[in-house]
Amino acid sequence: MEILTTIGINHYLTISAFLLGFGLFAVMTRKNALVVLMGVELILNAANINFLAFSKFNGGMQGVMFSLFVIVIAAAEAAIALAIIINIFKIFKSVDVSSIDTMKE
Amino acid sequence: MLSLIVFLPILAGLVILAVPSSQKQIIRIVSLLAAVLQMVLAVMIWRGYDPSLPGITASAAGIPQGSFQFIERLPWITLDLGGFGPLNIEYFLGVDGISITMVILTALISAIGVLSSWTIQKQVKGYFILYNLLATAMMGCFVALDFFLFYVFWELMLLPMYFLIGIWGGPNREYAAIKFFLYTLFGSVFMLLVMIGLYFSVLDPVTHNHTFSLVAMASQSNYIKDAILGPDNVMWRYIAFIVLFIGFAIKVPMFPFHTWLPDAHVEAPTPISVILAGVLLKLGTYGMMRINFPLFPEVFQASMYVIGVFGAINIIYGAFCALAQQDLKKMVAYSSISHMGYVLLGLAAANSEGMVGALYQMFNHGTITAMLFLLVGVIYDRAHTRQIDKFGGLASYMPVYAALVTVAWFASLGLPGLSGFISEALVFVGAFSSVTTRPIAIVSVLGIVFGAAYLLWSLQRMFLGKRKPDAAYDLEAGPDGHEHIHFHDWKGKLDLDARELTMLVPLTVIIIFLGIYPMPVLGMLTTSINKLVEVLSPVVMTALN
Amino acid sequence: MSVMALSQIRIPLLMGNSLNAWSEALTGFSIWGFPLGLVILAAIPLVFIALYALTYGVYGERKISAFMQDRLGPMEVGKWGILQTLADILKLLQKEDIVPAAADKFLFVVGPGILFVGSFLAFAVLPFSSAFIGANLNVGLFYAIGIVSIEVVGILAAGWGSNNKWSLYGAVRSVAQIVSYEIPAGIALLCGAMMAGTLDMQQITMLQSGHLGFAHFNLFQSPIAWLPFLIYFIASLAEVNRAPFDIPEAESELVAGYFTEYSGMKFAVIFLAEYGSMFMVSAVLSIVFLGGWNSPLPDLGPVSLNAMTSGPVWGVFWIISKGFFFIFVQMWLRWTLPRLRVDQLMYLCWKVLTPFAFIGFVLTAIWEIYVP
Amino acid sequence: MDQTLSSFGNVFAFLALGIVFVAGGYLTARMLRPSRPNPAKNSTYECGEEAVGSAWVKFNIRFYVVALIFIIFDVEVVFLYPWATVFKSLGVFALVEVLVFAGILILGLVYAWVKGDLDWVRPEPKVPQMPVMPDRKAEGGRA
Amino acid sequence: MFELPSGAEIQSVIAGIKASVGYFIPEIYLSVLFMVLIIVDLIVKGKKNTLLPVITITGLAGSFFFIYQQHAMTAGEMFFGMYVLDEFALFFKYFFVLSGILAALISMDDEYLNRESSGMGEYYSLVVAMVIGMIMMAAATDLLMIFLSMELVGLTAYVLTGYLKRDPRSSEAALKYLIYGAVSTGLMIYGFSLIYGITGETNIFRISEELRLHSSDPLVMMIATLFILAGFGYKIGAVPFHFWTPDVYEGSPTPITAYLSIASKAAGFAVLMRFFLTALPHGGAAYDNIISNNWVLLLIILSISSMIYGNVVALWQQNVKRMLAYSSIAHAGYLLLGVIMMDELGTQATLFYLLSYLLMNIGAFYVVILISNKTGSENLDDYRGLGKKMPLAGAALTVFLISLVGLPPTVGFIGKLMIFTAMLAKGSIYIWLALIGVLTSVISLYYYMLIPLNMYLRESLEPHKESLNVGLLSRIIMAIFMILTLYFGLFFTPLSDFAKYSSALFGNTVY
Repeated sequence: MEILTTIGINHYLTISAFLLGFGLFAVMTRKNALVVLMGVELILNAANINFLAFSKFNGGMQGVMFSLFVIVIAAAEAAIALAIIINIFKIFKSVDVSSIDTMKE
Repeated sequence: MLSLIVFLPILAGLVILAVPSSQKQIIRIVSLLAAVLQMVLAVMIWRGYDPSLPGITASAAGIPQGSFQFIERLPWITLDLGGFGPLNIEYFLGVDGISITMVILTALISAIGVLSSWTIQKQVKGYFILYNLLATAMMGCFVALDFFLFYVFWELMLLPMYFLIGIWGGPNREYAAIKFFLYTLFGSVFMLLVMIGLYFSVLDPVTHNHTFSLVAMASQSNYIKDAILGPDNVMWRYIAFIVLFIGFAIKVPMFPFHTWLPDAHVEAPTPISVILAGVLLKLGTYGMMRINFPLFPEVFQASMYVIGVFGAINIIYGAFCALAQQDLKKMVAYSSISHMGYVLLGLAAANSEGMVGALYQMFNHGTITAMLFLLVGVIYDRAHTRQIDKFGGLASYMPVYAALVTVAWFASLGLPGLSGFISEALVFVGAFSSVTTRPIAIVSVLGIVFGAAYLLWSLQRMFLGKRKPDAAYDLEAGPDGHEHIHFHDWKGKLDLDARELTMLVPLTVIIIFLGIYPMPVLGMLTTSINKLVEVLSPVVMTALN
Repeated sequence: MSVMALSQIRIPLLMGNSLNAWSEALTGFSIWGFPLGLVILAAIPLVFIALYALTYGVYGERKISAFMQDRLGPMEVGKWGILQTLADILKLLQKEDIVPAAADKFLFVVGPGILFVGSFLAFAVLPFSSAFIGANLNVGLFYAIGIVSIEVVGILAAGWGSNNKWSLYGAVRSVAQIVSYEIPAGIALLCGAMMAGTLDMQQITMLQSGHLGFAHFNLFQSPIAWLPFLIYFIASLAEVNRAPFDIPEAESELVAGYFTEYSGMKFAVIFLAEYGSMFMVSAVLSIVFLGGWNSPLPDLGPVSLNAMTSGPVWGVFWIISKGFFFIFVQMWLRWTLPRLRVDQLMYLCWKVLTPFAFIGFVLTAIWEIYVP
Repeated sequence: MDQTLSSFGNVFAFLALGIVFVAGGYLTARMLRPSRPNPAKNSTYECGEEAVGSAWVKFNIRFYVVALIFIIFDVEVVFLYPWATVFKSLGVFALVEVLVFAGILILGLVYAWVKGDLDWVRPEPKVPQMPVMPDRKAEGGRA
Repeated sequence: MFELPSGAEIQSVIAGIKASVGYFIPEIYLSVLFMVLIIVDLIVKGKKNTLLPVITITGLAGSFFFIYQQHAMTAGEMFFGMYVLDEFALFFKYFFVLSGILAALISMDDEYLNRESSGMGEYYSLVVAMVIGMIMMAAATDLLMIFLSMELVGLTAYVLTGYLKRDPRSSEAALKYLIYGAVSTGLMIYGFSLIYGITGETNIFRISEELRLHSSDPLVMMIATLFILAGFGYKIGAVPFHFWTPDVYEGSPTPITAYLSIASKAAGFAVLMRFFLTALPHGGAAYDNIISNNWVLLLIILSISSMIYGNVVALWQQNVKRMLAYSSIAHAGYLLLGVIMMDELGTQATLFYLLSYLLMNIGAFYVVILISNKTGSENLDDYRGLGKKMPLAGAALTVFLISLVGLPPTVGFIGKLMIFTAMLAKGSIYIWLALIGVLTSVISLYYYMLIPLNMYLRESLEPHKESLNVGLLSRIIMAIFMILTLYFGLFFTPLSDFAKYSSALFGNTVY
């Protein structure tokens, strides 16, 4: 159990940076709209980890509050995203972002 | 008075707006009335003008509006800019010798333009509204003494011009219109920056606020030393001068920026060509004389030679191009470029003779070129072509027309006894007497030769000799046994009709009269020009510094 | 050191009366750096689930069902069929584990695991006694509500992974049902939390102890508490897919729903998870509204029944009894009420339970403010 | 040791043990059980019929709608939990605030209700009808 | 760690909240309006195509009363530094309510929108919700509040964008808007978390204090600023965060396009200005050290690339809405110029520009709506000959476009003038930036003039069509927009004074 207590802020930040990287990777390379949204969730969670870690190490509750709200907003965003994607699927029969491109560049 | 003369056309435009578009004749008459009234006002201003007052800058006594006349000065917009004090934009009108010449020219050409517009059949209402807007903007530019106001009028010209070319123009009108618009806007946006820069550099001598007043700006003593365009900031003053000059040069148009002009002229309907050549081009040189040079005299001193060279290039290049044209209107357009070169050359001379010549050339070029374009329009109306080689032997069938063409052509090439001669002569006198421009002047004389060449050649090809086999008209025997020419779609009078004569004869008279007795115009402007020369001279500048 | 630790642990196990004495002793106990105490701590609920599911769950349910339907139930294996569960275990262990060719292997295998772990994790915050709780979280109730939702993932994984139409229908129905009923359930539990003013499970329980026994229970503290109590009970039935809300696994329609394709050990795991959940929701209901490990018996004058039936060991008894009681009710309902149709199910959730839960919430809030 | 962390450490122990238990169960079963797969056995179960196509098909959109509504409500309910622990000490002010909050939430429910997003498709009861067979004779004659 | 505050503390907190509520009345009023709209939509059956917008417009107009009353209140923090009431916020309150009214007004005239079968109840309530969100964006002084209000705006905007559910373009626009929005907001939150880590605060005043008192790792600050800029830049539609703009603007219902291009952008600017001018201290000239907390340099890069990219790419657009989308990118660049100045004058210029942009862009989109109602197309080629068929619309659109170019005597010119005045007031250091500004506006002339070019200079492809008349009300609205655009181009003192008054930013550290 000792290792749990010796974890410093850098551990958290590293994980959050990795999450951010994975999220960005998913956002940039994936074509499925749902996967892209999952990538966004990863980014948000990266930020959440940051907030909680900083809150723990800096003291103060703002970070905790912030991450709570981020979670909530992420849920709301996911709800709207799902609604839009369902609608997209009804129209285009696909959730592939790259194939949904009726408007010319 | 000046407000009236400026806003009279736009009032007419508002009246037209209320007239139903089917009443074409009423619309035309309203416009004509406005134009005639404007001319009357111009004459009244001319009569009331005191030629002994110089204008140009504030007088030594520190009167903020200097010796300008017919002053109208009202606070227009006051903005609080925090640490920079209030931004005062004034409604500031006034005339001096330079502007009054142009005011008269503008009134004259506007009126003739209305007459010439009688043949416009398409969307008459819209046409005259735009035309009147244009007339207001032009007049406003010449009398505005607040830079901001000047800029507003300056930009206001673009849009009506764009539509007038674009809607009522020839087959390639879209291209010409947008080209005109882009070129002139390109020039004027820099003016905007310079204007703001000047605003921050100049203090009104009376109120000690920043000001847009051109009169205050013309006195170097009003500049803040270390401001962005203050005397200490030499680099930016040079840059400002150059970009301003480019802005005006595009309008002139000066050599590398001239390419919009032939396109615009060729595509524009006749009255618009008349306005364009008669007034709009003058705005470029007027801007130089009013703003560019007096505000940056030391830069002007340094760049006189360059300006002169560009003037010479304009003269020779324009003449060369004119020589190569098959299209009569294009030839006239290039001749405009050539003639505006004389103005530049005169300005570059920076002495009284040169400057007076330049301003007088502006006036004369206005009348002469207007006449040229009108004459081109006359033949185009009849033949629907302007190709020089589609004509031949016109003189014997249209004698009056041929006579007027001859007068105009000769005035254009500067035949003594016609007004063009005097201004060109003055320009050359000035250019020769200035050390800087003497070599340029020598080269420029070539331009006269080329000018004579293209004008005489076209005269000979169109009016002398016999009908060419592929001409734009047929010969047919008239009832009196004489041969007549017959234009294919032309139902009107073969030679000039009354309306055309009403336009052309006054111009002819003016050209001849001013060729013989130029004093009515010269007398009006010499005092101001002398003052301008004084402002621009290095002696005064060193004294100030 | 290890010997010392062992000796230390013995005393509180028998004697300790202070809060969480047992579990804290276990937490601190480790051998050569390995937190054996923690493992034991976690193993106790695990063993409990296994034992209860096999005895009361399998055997008991069959027998209860049989009694209700006036039949005998298992009778073959041993006296009164008492060894039936053993036979079942042996059968499940050695039965061939079929993975359908069309299935998504990974999800198919992982699904039951998630299901079970989700259910089991909730046991971490159930206070089995004043002296024993797996993890004394200050957000225990919240945690319990949250962690159960992981089961949804397991169900979906199992249903989707099977690539069987029945399974998928069952899984999707089940998920829709579980998530829908989580709203009224959550709000109903919220009412309990409001009455207690804390989310700590031990605290909630302790606040309901007193000499008057059941009278201190939240359910009897305010007349309004009955509303959330009933709502949570109904919703909890739906959350664990018990009748009358068992359409996800309706045998006659969907052939066991999301676990149609499962057999052998994987089936056993699902089965354990289901029974674990059943106990879990019953325990939560007991803790929030019925005093958890508190004795319901009141002190009757000089006869201090309450004091006599209180204590860590009694606590274990009480909470398990209460849990089992509700499981019994669940079994009872199974044979009493017909299965609801999907539209009725949703109607009940969204248009009856949720509005009433909100009403209960508002009334509770007002009650708690104005009636101290 | 940090109190909070240690509590969650216990949870972690539960998690670990749960996984070990499941994995161990699988392993034990694998050692004990027979493994004799054949294609018929491994086919998808569809009550004895041949399975047609994959089960991974599109689903009734209502399930998604339920999910959407759930997300919103569940998340909002989350906000009420911290409030529930302290509202007694905050008094009437907190009550008013939460009533506003709940009011908006209830408005959302009403909205979904009125817009029909809470309605599930009711199965139309199929009333058995007596088949009218005027051509019975003709059929019979053909048969 | 998680200790409850004592009773006295709680009482003081409650007292603070109660005191703050008094300064929060317009927002509360609008929230009530939002709910009223939903309830009306739920209760009233049948045709609601006029009732709802009328309620929306009158309701929004009613909020002016409450906003006006706030002038008498002193500037200060509310809700423990979450929120602030200052002249800057007041400006945007007026701005957003006005833009909401205009959006509702022009929505009434959009036939596509009114054909939407699912009704317009949500539509107008979402417009109101967006107004609330944007108002809060402009007044938020805490990272949390900024985030929440931005999300409120974003989420409603996604729905509004995809409001035409059967139109593939609308849905596609919504999806793209959503994805880009979610990603950039995610990045912004990450940036916020870094700022929070550096300073331990989420209140922008205290962040600024912390940053001034303690040195911070410049690299981390730079990364944080970049991430945050991603979120703000997305809202204002500046390059390189602009990718959503063309598709979203083209696909959305046109009133929403107008609304997004103006109000959402303005809200982005409000929050961007408040954040950068208040929270981040700025040291010295723009060129010091690239890896330092040099957000001005970042903004300069954003501004230049927006001006150039937006104007250049707009050149070859065939769809008018798409063209206006690219032009709005360019306008974001011009607006950023004012922010870069970091002084009162720059702020004033930006605010003025926003006002002028509101007027001319709403006007332009309104005419586009009217035209597409009649012709069913937003294609440039279908604008041919419209000048004759719809004379007033043609004239009005021309005026708006001229204003968008920035030519006198229109309000757009004054906007540009103010921006450039602010730049040159700084002396010569920003002249090159101003040069890029004016040169790109010359480019913009070309594509803007393509529309009048098609309307007037080209003959219609179907010459036989009769003149297309729009309703009297539409014509009046159009004429009012046009006249205002011209009027404020000549007499702009009131607008400019208002902008000046509003440039007072509570607790800003930059000027």
